[in-house]
Order: sequence, then structure tokens, then C-alpha cells
Amino acid sequence: MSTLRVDEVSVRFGALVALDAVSFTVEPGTVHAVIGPNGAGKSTCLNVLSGVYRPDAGRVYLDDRELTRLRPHHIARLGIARTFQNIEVSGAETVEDNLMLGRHHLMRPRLAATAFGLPSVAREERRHRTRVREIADFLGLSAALDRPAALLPYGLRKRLELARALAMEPRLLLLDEPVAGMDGAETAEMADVILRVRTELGVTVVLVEHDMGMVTRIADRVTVLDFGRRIFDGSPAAMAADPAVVEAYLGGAPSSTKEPA
Amino acid sequence: MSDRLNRLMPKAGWVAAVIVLLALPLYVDGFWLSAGLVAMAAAVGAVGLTLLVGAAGQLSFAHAFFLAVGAYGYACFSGEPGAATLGLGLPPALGAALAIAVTGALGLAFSPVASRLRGIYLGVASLSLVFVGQHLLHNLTGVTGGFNGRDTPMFTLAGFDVTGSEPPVTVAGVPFGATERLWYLGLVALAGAGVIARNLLRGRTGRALRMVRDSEVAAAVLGVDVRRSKATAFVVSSMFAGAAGVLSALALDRVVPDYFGLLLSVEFLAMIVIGGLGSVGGAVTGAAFVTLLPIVLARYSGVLPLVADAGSGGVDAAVLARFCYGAAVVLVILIQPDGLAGLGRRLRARLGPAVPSLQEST
Amino acid sequence: MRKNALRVVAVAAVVALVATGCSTKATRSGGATGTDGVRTGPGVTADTITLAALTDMSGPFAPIGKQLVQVGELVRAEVNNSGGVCGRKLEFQVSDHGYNVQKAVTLYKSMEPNSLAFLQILGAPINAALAESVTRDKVLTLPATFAQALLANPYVVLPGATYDLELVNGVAYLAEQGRLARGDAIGHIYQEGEYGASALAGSRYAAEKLGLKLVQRQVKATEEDMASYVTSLKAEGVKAVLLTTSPKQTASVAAVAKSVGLEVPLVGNNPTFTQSLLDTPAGPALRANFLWSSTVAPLSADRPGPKAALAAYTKAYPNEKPSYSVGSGYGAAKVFVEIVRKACQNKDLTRDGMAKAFRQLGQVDTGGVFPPLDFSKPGKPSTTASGIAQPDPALPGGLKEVRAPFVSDLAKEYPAGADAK
Amino acid sequence: MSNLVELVINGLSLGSIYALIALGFVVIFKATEVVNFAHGSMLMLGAYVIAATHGRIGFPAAVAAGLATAATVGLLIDRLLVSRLRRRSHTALAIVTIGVDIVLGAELARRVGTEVLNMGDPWLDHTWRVAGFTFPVSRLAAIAVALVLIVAFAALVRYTDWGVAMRAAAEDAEAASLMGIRLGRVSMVAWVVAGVLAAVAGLFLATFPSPGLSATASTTALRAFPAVVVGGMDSLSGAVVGGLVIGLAETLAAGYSEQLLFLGRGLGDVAPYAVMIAVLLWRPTGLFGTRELSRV
Repeated sequence: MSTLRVDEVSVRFGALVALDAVSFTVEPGTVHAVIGPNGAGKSTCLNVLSGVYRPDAGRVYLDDRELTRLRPHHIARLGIARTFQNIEVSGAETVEDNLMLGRHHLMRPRLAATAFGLPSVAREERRHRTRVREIADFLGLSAALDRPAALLPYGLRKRLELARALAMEPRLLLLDEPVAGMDGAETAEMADVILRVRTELGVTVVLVEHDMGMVTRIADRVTVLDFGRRIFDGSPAAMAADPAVVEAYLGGAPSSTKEPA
Repeated sequence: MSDRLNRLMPKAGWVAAVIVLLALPLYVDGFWLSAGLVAMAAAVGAVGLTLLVGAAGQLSFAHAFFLAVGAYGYACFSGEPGAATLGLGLPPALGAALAIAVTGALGLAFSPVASRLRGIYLGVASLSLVFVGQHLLHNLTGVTGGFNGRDTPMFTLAGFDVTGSEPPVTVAGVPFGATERLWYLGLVALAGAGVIARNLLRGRTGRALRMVRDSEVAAAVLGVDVRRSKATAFVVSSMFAGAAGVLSALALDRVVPDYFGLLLSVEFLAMIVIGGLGSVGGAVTGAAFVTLLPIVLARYSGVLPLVADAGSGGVDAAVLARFCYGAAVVLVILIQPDGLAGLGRRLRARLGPAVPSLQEST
Repeated sequence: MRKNALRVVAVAAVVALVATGCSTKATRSGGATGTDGVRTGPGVTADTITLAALTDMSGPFAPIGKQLVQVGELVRAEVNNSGGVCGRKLEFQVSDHGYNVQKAVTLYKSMEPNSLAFLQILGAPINAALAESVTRDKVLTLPATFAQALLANPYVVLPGATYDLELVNGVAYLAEQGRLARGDAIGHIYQEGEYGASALAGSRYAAEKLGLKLVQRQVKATEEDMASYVTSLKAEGVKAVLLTTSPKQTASVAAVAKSVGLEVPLVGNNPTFTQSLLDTPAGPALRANFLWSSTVAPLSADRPGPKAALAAYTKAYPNEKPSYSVGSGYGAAKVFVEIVRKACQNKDLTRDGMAKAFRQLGQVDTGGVFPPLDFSKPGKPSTTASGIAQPDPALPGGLKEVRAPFVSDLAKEYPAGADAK
Repeated sequence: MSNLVELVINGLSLGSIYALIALGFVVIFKATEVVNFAHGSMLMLGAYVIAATHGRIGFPAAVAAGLATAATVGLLIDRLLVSRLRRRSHTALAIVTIGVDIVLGAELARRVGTEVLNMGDPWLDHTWRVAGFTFPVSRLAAIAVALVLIVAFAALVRYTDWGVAMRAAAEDAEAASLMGIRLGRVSMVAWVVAGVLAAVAGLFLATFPSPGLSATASTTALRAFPAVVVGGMDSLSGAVVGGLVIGLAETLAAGYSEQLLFLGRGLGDVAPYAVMIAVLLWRPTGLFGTRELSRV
């Protein structure tokens, strides 16, 4: 189990400060939500964690290992998987092949052996396909294995992306708005899946989310960003009562009390 | 019963195709074999290019350059030592293998540029390889023979002339000369190229390449080293081009710089687009279409209606061939984005149920 | 499943074997002796002799290729109307390679087995690519180019002086006219490849012998704007510019030279000029300074050969604009027919018979299209003479002869042929 | 020294034509993200129409006809192909324009043959001499026209609705379309403008010191590719700078070919591409091109 530590991270795009010295720590085995209004810097934060952006200042550590200077595929190989807000799956590929892509870094890179179709390559493929089917089972995608990803309904595609991330056998899972665009029932299902990922697979989850209800329901801990700055870090219960959060995030009106600001 | 028949049909088709290809030298004359050889050489190159452009999504105009490296490389490694142009006199099979390796190495040398540049910038940058290549081919006369090029060394394998007539072989009354023998070498090369490309596309490498094409960011967070993948695609594609170059050199008897110009690169792009980007079978079909169309039209222009006599100022065979494949490129992208490969898949799907797709789709 | 696949293979194999038994390719025509006692080879039957032309009718040299084929047809009709050769009619097999090497090589393979000889193979890169095959197949060919390297090939028929000799005579002409003196600089703009390399050998030789300083500029066939080359030649103070270029490059050189005040003679090889240049803005500059140094006579020359070629051509193709290729094509076809006639006299219409007849030809008179030709010395040009002409838009072909073909003293000493460097 | 000055003048005047060609590429790329490989054929078509008609209708009317024809072809390519393929990859679109180029190029090459067609321009081979240096009038006209067109075009981009729309589309096509910008119109105008620019460039490419229009004109247009890339595909000022840089590189390499002999003969043709590669290694999106944000 490993701890993710974000230490004074800043990201600027020209004059715009997307993240301003943000720090928080993700404890192993928890579901940690990062929330905030639009433009608060949530996605930027996730992009820094997965190595897509390099911060202008500050560091990110996984246990004692610094991630900030690593390229994204190195970070992925350390066991950090992520999903995207706008689903990034290969539409023309089957669900199974999309999932196999998650196994990429677990398979040995043997170009020549692959080219000449050596039996050992076929054996390795088979082994990973077996595991991929298990993961598909876990997320209820078994029936769709042979279908091209583009033909799946939206909710299933979101789930496929999550399954692909799980196929990487990660220690840490970064989810970018996993329930965006879903209806109530789908949201509930997804929340359930995320909890099972944590409890049954023991994967730590960092969740960027908009949906307040879902966050309070499943997160163990919440970090709230506003205009790139951290304005809160603590338990969901404490967040609901925090005046700064209420002011910034809930537009001045906590949904529970409907009290004017 | 019909179920079994359906399953057997494609297999029988393949077997029949292989037998026809094997028996062809017994029936058709040198022209057709020679045209077929050129098409097979092109097909090997096209398969390589479809890995790069179709699967990895990297537009490249440099293919003609890599073909030239393969062709000239073979001529240098296996050429007569002591002649006017550099020749190391290595055994032809070794020379060919080294030529392919050198092409791959040059692809690797260019890959820092390739992996830094995206999409269209790469396409345009790769144009420069063709022009710089032409410049070198014309100026390094000691190696390339300059404008007039140099002869292709004969291909012999364990004392057997593949591009000659020693020892004499006659099958069913047909003497097997250079063209007939080379035909089989072409078949072996093409089959090898096809199988290797399919293995690569179906496995870990191919999946990674297609993800890089669809989204570099997504590929990277999945643990794919994007730069390395792009470089791999470039190197592998160059090696296919190198093999195609060796085969072209053998088919043409002589390598001349004029052949490896921009037009050739454009023709290769046309092949893989017409065939269907990213499909091995499509690349082969496209190569056959683009190379055979002008040759066949030129040969039979006298018989075809609508085709004016060459030189009469009307639309002659060569112009017609260019119209045809220019229009084919436009039409394929406009109405049949999967190219001939997609068309084939659709036809098969309509003819028989549950026929497994033979192509790696994009 | 596996069993079925095996069965399919077995059936297919049987089918293939049966089919093989009736292969039609097994019978191939070989050498034979006809009833008239004439030995025949590929392309010759009891009543026809087939000659091939592998030419460019759709590429960059299409108009040249087209006119060469057209005059070839005229000569063929003439010969067939007067009874043919050896009681056989001449047939042509024409293919268009569009200046594409790969197409040319493939087409050659289809034409070679059915032709006695190649009346024409057009294009320097194509001739280079086919040189090996031509030697192996021992097939007599006539390339529509005058590069000296071709002389080394015993199966190549090259009527006329080579490019190097054209320039040797051209420079000698300027010196005779007093337009060049010892110590002067002359420029030479030439295309890369055999065309330029061949001409360069001549200009180097002439410059050395006459004590001139030669300033070389190599250009690519695709370059069009000659301004920077001319500017740099002007800076060298050249007194004349030799051109081994495309017509378009010639025009650019002439126009730029005039505009930068470089009013010196421009001497070009035979492929450097076409009549349509005179309609462009470069026309006046060309008329003022251009000299055409060519082994081919201009169409307007007052000799029976060019006159006959022009008359026949304008009669058959009244709407076409004849160029000097009409003359050279006519002369070349005549030479080729002479070779076939000679082979016929020897009763040997085979490839070897053609090669032998070619060397036995002796003096050939093309009515003044080419200077008198002598093919008896392998490796040597058939003549060392070339003439000088000037642009004149009023005449057919746009050129007026100012000096009939001559062999300059310089050319007499020139080690012409395959051994020249 | 005077040699150098004359070469620089040559280079800049040639460069101004490359700039015009490059500008046409960039307009289309900026507005529609299509790399137009048919630009060379459009250029040649415009020039061909001028060459073929000036004898009957006079030079000014022929120029108008040439510009109109090239613009119409631009319009047709946009309406018939580009507008239908907007959702497809840029590579697919680039390849479609290659198809168009093959067809159009084959037909034009067939019509021109090996002739050298006179453009019928009033500048002929006139030159203008100042302080011992010679300036071809046609190239001065080219520079003047290029300047006028570039200024006019810059004004078009800056001050008109279309310009605003094009810049918005270049920033983010999806957002622009959500904001009510008609991408179709942006693309259409871009192709028409590019057609006009191509025809103008074609005219000057085929006038003095070139003797006229020949079948190889469209390959010369290929040399504007390095110009575009050196400047940056989406930068209008980059196109102008790139054009001049490439023109200079080519002319100097040709003019000093003897001094540069160790690099081989015929260097003028390759110099533009060598410069391009050097620039790309230094800045992967050209001198003025927009850099991409994401780091992978």
C-alpha cells in the first residue's frame, strides 16, 4: 500500500494560474475526492498526477518516489491508472482489445518474437486474455467483449474505461468525473463499482467529481479546490459544514440548509 | 452441412489463391510475371507504410527514400567488389538482410524527428528525406553510380540462381528463367511481410500503435511509451520499405535514382488509402491496383475503347491511369473510408454469416 | 475440420496438376529458317518484321516521343508501299512508358520477345536502366539521345555526333568568328546526368585546348529560374555561355542574361531549343544571342533529307508543328531500315544478324538530316560533324542554318568515343 | 560583393512568390486544418488559364479569368470534399487533396505538354537599374502585389467578421461553432482566397526570369512547403518570413554552388528542405507556429 503526497504544486498557463501551491495527501486504501467548481483546477490536478502536465513548481510523491519529473508511461508503470472525462477508448477496437491495452505494461516487449509469431507470445497473450475476461466479469462487461467499443452505450463505455484502467492492476486509480452525464441509476451503479474496487481489489481511488451527492456518499476524504487554491481538506461531513466551501462551491447556498450567504 | 461449408469456404479460397499464384509462371508470359513482381514489391512496401500511416497514424512521404536505401544497400553489399561503384561482394541473402537492417537503422536515425513532430508536420518534414535522398543518390557517385544508377547484383541462394538461369530448370515443359524464379522469391517475401505485419498488428505492438494514433495522452497514461512506439513504427515500416527496395531492385535489374522520387511516395500513399488504411490485405490490393493499372492500360491501350492513341493529344492510357487512381483516392475517402478492404469485409459479411475477418481493422 | 482442409488441398492440387499438363507457355518460338532461306529470330514471321518503340507519349518528353513515332510510321508506310523488306511488311509495336523507369522495364519485358529490334528507346534514365537487358538480349536499339557513354554498348545505334562533339564544334566556331580569345572565360550550364556529363567532356576539352577558363554550373532538370546561375556567371566575366539544358532553362538563361547585361553568345546542344520559346518574352534575347550547335539538321536546311521529312510530315499531319525531332526521327528510321535491308541481304533476320548487318553498313546517307554516317568502328561516334543554326521564327522548326555541318580542327584531334573522358 | 547583393535581391524576389504560395497554404490550414496538397495544381490551373486566354481577351481579363478559375476550383474542393469530410482525420483530408492534385495535375500536364506557354504579361523581360543593380520589373511587380495582398489579407483577418470567425475557428473549432460561427462559410472563404493567392503566385512564377508556363510549374510550388513549415503552419506572418528565408536559401545555394561544391552539385534544389529540417529540429512547430500544450 502506498501513499500519494501532493506538495505545493503550481501550474500556470501563461497568465492563468490553474493550480496555486496545492497540497494534499491520499492515504492508502481510501477513496479520496477532489472537488470544486468549474475551472477550479481539478482536471489540471489529475493531469499533473498522471504526468500529462509537468508542474511549474512543487512535487508529487508516491511513497518516497518523486513522480513530478517522470513521463506519463513511467508513472503508469508505477501502478497509477486513470480515466478521462471525455472517454478515450479506441472505438474501432473490440472491448476485449481495449482491455488488453491495459495489460500493455505488464506484457514483455518482444517485437521480433511478436513479428514471427513465436508460441511463447501466443501463450502470453492467452494468459492476459484470461485475466482481462475476469476483469470484464467483475465490471459486468462480459457480454460485450467482442463488440467494437464505439457501439457500446455511453454508460458502458465509461465503465469500459474504468475496466481498462483496472486491467493495468494499479495501486492507485485516478478517475476523472466517472459519473458525468449519467442518470441517477447509472450513477448509483458506478458508485457501487468504485467502492467494490476499493474494498475487493484494495485499490486506492482518487476521484475528481462534480456530483456532490456521490462524493459525500463514497469518499473517505475530500479536497476542495477553488480558482486553483485548496480551500478545504478533510472528511465529507466536515466539508458540508465548512463556510469557505459553502461560499465557493455551493454558490453561497449549502444545499442542506438553504441559508442565504 | 451448409454451416461447415461456410466455415470451409474462406479456407478453400486461400488454398486456391495460393495454388493459382504458385502455378502462374507456368501459364503467363514474362510481361505479366514482371508486372506481378513489381506489384509484389510494391505490396511489401505498402504493408509497411500501412503500419506507419494506418495503424500508428503517422503521415510519411519518406517511403521512397527508404525504398532507395534498401535497393542501393543491397547493390552495395552484394555488388561485385572492385567495380566502378562500391561493392562488398557479400552473399546476396546476407546483402539483402543487411540492406533491410541498414534501412531500419536509418529509420531509427530519423525517428527523433518523427517522434518530435505530429501529424502533418511530420508529413511535410518527411518530404525532405525524399529530396535530400535524391540529392545524395545523384552525388555519391562512388556508391550509387549517380544519375545512371547501378546494376542489381544477381540473387543466388546456395548455388541456385534466383535471378539467372543456372542450373537450368524446366517444369512441365516451361523453362524457368530469371523472371519465373524471381516470382517465387517475390511470393515468399510478400507472404512473409503479410504474416509479420498481421502478427504485429494483432499483438501488443499493434494495439499500442492504434492507441497512440487515437490519443497520444491516453496511450501514455496506459503505460505506452509514445515516443518509443512512434519510433518503432518508423523503424519497422522502414524495414518493410527496405525489403520492398531489394525486391524492386531485383525486379528492375537496375536501380536508378529517378525511380525513387516523390511520385513513388505519393503512389504508396494512394495504395494504402485505396486499400483501406491499417489493413494488410487492403495494402496488398491497393498496391496491385496502383502498380498494375498503368502498366496494363499501357499494354492494352490499343484494344480499349475510349483510350486515345498515345501521343494523339487525347486522353491516353497513362493519363487515364492517373485519372483513375487520383479519382479512386478521392472516392475511397469520400464514400468508402475503409477502402477495398472494408468493401471486401462487407461483401463477405453479406455472402456468408460468421466469416472471421481476415484483416486487422483500424 | 483439419481433414476437410486436407481434402481441399488435395483436390486443388489435382486440379493444378491437370491444368499444368495443358500449359500453353511450354511452346515458345525460337530461331528457325524460313522457306525463303532467311534465318529468322524473334519478331520475324513469314510475312512480317516487328520493330518495337518504347517511348514517352504521356510524360515530359511526350511531344518529342510523339513526333518520333509519327515520322517512324511515315517511313514504315514508305517502305511497305514499295514492297517491304525481304518480302515482309514492317510492323511497329509502340508502348508508352511515360518516362517512368519501372513501367519501361516491365513493358520492355513484354516487347522484347516479340521484336527483332528497338527502333526507339527514349529517355536517358530508361536507357540506363535497360542497358544491361539490351546487352543480354543482344537486341539492337536506337536511343533518342546522343550521350557518348552509350557508344560503349555494341547494340546501340547512335546516328550523329555525340553531345561533347556538338560543343567542341560550337566553341571552335565561336573562336573562328573571333568571339573568343585565349584567356577568356566561358560558362557552361548543364543538367545533371548523362546528358550534362557528356557535354561537359566536350566543353572541358575545348576550353583546355583553346586556353579558356571554363566556369561550370550544374542544374537539376526541374529547376526553372536560372537567375542566380546567370548572375554568378556574369560575376565571372564570361564571354560565352554553353547550354546543356532543357528548352525552358535555355529561355530563362537568355532572358536573364539580356536583363543583367550579359550580351554574349549562348551555344546550346540539340535538345536545348523548341520553336515555342520564340513566342515567350525570351524570344528577342534568343534571336539576338542563341546559337544551336547540333548534329541534326534544322528542318529548314536546304538538303533532300530535311526537305523530304518536312514535306512528308506536313502532308500527313497538317495541323502539327514540326520540330527538329521530325528530321532526326526520319533520319534514324531510315538508318534502321537500312540495317534491316542489310540483314535481309545476308539472309539473317536474327538478333545476331542485325548486329552484324549494323557493323557492315558502311557509309549511310540520310539525305543530309545527319552528316554522312559510318558505323563500322565500334565505340566511335558515327560522325564528328555538327552544324550551327540560329533562331528564326519565320521558318519551320524556328531555326535557320548558318553553317552546314563541319568538323572543326579541334574536333579532329578530339579523342571522341567511349574512351574520351 | 555585387554578386552577393544581386543574389540577395533575386532571393528576396523569388521568396516573395514563395510567400504568396505559402500564404495560400496557411489560410486553408488555419481555417480548416487541411493541408492542401492540391495547391500546386490550383496554382498551375490559374497560370494555365491566363496563358491560354490572354491572346484572345487581353492580359487583364485573362488574369481575372485565371483568378476566377482557381478560386472556383478552391470553392469546389471545399463544397464537394472538405465540407463533407469535416469530421474525418486531417490525414484523410490531406490525402483527398493529393487525389485531387493527381487528377488536376495529369490533365494540366497533358494540356501543356513540353510547350513553354507565354503568359502575355506586360513586364516582359524589362528591368530597372539602380546604382548598378538590376531589378526585373516582373519581380518588382510580384513584390508589390505580394505586399498589397498580404496587407489586404491581414486587414481581412483583423477587421472583418470573417477574420474574427476564422481566428476563432483556428483556436477551437468546436467552441466556435457552438458560439454560432458558421464554420462552413469560414472554410469556403478560405479556399476561395487560397485559390486567388495560388493563381497570382502562378502568374509570377511563370513570368520573367522564368520564360513561361511549363508542365513542371506545380513541382516548383512544392518548394513552398518548406516555406510554410519554416514559418509555422498556422502563422500568416510566418508564411511570409518562411517564403523569404526559403527563397534566399535556394538562391544563395545555387549562386555559390561552386564554393559549396563539397556538398554536391545541384544544391539549390535541396537547400530549402535542409533549412526546413534544421528549423524543425530546433522548433517542432516552425518559427511562428503555435506550440501545443500537452506533454506526453
